[in-house]
Amino acid sequence: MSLFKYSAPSSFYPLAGRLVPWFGTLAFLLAVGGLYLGLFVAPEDYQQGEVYRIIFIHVPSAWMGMFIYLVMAMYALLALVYQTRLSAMMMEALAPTGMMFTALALWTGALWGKPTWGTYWVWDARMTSTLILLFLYVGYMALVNAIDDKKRADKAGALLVLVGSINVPIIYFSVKWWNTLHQGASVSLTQGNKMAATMLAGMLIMALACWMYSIAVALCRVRAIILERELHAAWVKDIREVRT
Amino acid sequence: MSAAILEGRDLGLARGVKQLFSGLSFAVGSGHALVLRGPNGVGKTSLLRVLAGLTEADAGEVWVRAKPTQRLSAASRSAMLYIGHANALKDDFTAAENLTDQLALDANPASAGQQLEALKVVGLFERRDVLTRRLSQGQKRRIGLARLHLSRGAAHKRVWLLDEPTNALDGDGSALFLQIVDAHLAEGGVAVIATHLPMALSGKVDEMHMREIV
Amino acid sequence: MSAVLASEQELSTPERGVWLTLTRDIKLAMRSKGELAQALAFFIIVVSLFPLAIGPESAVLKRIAAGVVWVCALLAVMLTLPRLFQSDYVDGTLEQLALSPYPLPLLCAGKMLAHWLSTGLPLAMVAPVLGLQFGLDASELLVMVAGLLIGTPVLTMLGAIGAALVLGVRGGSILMALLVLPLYIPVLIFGAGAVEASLAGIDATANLSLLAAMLLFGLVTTPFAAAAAVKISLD
Amino acid sequence: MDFFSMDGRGFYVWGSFGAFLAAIVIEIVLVRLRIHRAQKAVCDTLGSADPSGTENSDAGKGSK
Repeated sequence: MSLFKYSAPSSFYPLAGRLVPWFGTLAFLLAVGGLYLGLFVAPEDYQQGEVYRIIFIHVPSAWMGMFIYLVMAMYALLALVYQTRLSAMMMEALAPTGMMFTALALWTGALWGKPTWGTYWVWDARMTSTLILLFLYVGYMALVNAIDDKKRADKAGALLVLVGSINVPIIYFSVKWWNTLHQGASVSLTQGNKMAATMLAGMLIMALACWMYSIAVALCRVRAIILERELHAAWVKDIREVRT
Repeated sequence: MSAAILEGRDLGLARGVKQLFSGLSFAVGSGHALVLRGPNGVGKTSLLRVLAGLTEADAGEVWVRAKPTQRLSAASRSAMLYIGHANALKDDFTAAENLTDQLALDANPASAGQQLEALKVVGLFERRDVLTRRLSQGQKRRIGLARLHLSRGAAHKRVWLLDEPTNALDGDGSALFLQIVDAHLAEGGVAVIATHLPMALSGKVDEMHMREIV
Repeated sequence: MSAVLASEQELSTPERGVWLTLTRDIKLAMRSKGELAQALAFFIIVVSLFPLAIGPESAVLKRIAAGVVWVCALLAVMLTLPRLFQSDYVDGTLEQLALSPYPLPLLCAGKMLAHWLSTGLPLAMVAPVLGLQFGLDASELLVMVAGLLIGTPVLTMLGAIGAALVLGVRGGSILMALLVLPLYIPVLIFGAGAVEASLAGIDATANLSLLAAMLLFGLVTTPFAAAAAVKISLD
Repeated sequence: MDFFSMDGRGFYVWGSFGAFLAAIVIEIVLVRLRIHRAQKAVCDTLGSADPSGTENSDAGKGSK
């Protein structure tokens, strides 16, 4: 039962406050290390030249965009089955970060595509699915923002993300199917040429940095959400008294 | 009260930052009516919706026949008959069609003959084939009365949850309403009625005054 | 006592709930035929705009026919989605549906079926005429109609979830489009893909069976999701 | 200088890295603003007797 102790916003608020600096620092250190590896240590790619270095932020962004939606789907399940308020708040806290990473994946992908394949946008399966993922984030945030009653917004958002997450594999599959049918530009970003070990290491470290950053920023945002919602709860006053 | 049909146990509900009620407990036994009173915005409608299972309470439980019931569970749905501010009528249907549909949804087995009889009782027999859009507010309310008339007693939908049921009804209509509820109670039914008007029921009536929580 | 037995008997057949809402919504739709015609007219007019915008070259038209018809069918279905729950929500019927002894998922299934019969089915019926305008021949038209017949119910079912979620919310219809359209993409891909496959002389059954798989999966799951969404919106 | 030109494709590389950095900086600023505002709202509801500046004590630790 001790695990459940922290599912109450009142006890999660201080816990999150203690965790944020740790994850934040970790993210910063990993990012410095990853960028150093990626920009200075990793050798030039013999096919693409220097421009391939976008990979060190493009791939982690794309991963985080997908991964955060998955995490949100898990919280959605918790929110609907166990009716924990905190899960819904975590969803709300994660969504903007997930959306940001998805948008960054598209942006960096476009900037990579232009010098490499001569066009900013290709309707390749991965880019297209990422675009649809962005739409799913937009839908969730629009729905949650449009509903005034927080209790209802929580549940409606959770249901939408759950339905969306069941659809994500179908969407990916259909887009892939569509792509092969049209024999369109099939863009292979990482395959084909063997990656140098330092490249892979840099990319993984950057992914880890993004992960830690997402945790830190989501925890920070969930604290704000907890305070906004529990403005009049008794425990909030206690916390302020302790601090003053 | 040993034979409590409907109980509220420690119910609490907040809307936004406003706490409507908390720690609210009561029990209504067979043949009893509970009349909810209190100023506007005090949470009478919300309480009825919580009892019906439409709104989820923040705290507490609703018990039916001495058993806790989940929100909108089968046990709850087969017990609760809720009539809110909205009449749940389709403008494009006639009065008779609307009544038939409502009873069908309630799984109420009243026959066509019984339905015509009920329309006669509530004074809509002559207007039964008129589209509902052409009926007055009071007449629309009377379709609900016909539904109640056919749902009396303990057989089905035993617990009536009625929100300002006499709104828009004239004197005759209100008297008719009281008759129907009295018959329901006499046959072992239960009613919770939110109203700001006097409710001259002849059966066993409890009143609950709801107050603003500061 | 006999009344008790009767009501229990009736509930021993909960699937009657499907029939109840199905007949009721169909009857309602028949009372306002104008609304039915509107969606159909929208579909026909928007499809007819494309040749005007793109030009009358038959090769190009044939090439885009499937996509145009499918996108327009998607939009037409989406425009009619508010009909599913909106008026029931406003006049209080939705509360009564939720409180009915019949299981809400079954009642929702009946509503979805009625919605498809009054929108998806007519769209699929007019589609061949529009396909002719784009120069499709008989076998391609057949695939298109088959695809629409299998695919539009999926549009209705997914749309029902979105329509229920936005009940009573500001900016409801645009918001609903945001929620629903991304979910429609697989249907669009497989539906239009079927016609394109037959245009290219490939067997279209793969596409159609994928659509059918989605239909089956949707039949089993979406009534529950829509019922959950209705409950959330009533809270 | 070579490093910044990236084979003459500096625009693409630094456009990517720049957008990435900008997005993260903006997000951090927005989140910190949000929690500051939330904490200020709490102070306001507790009455005006609250000494200002206390809310920075923990928000300052926010995601770095």
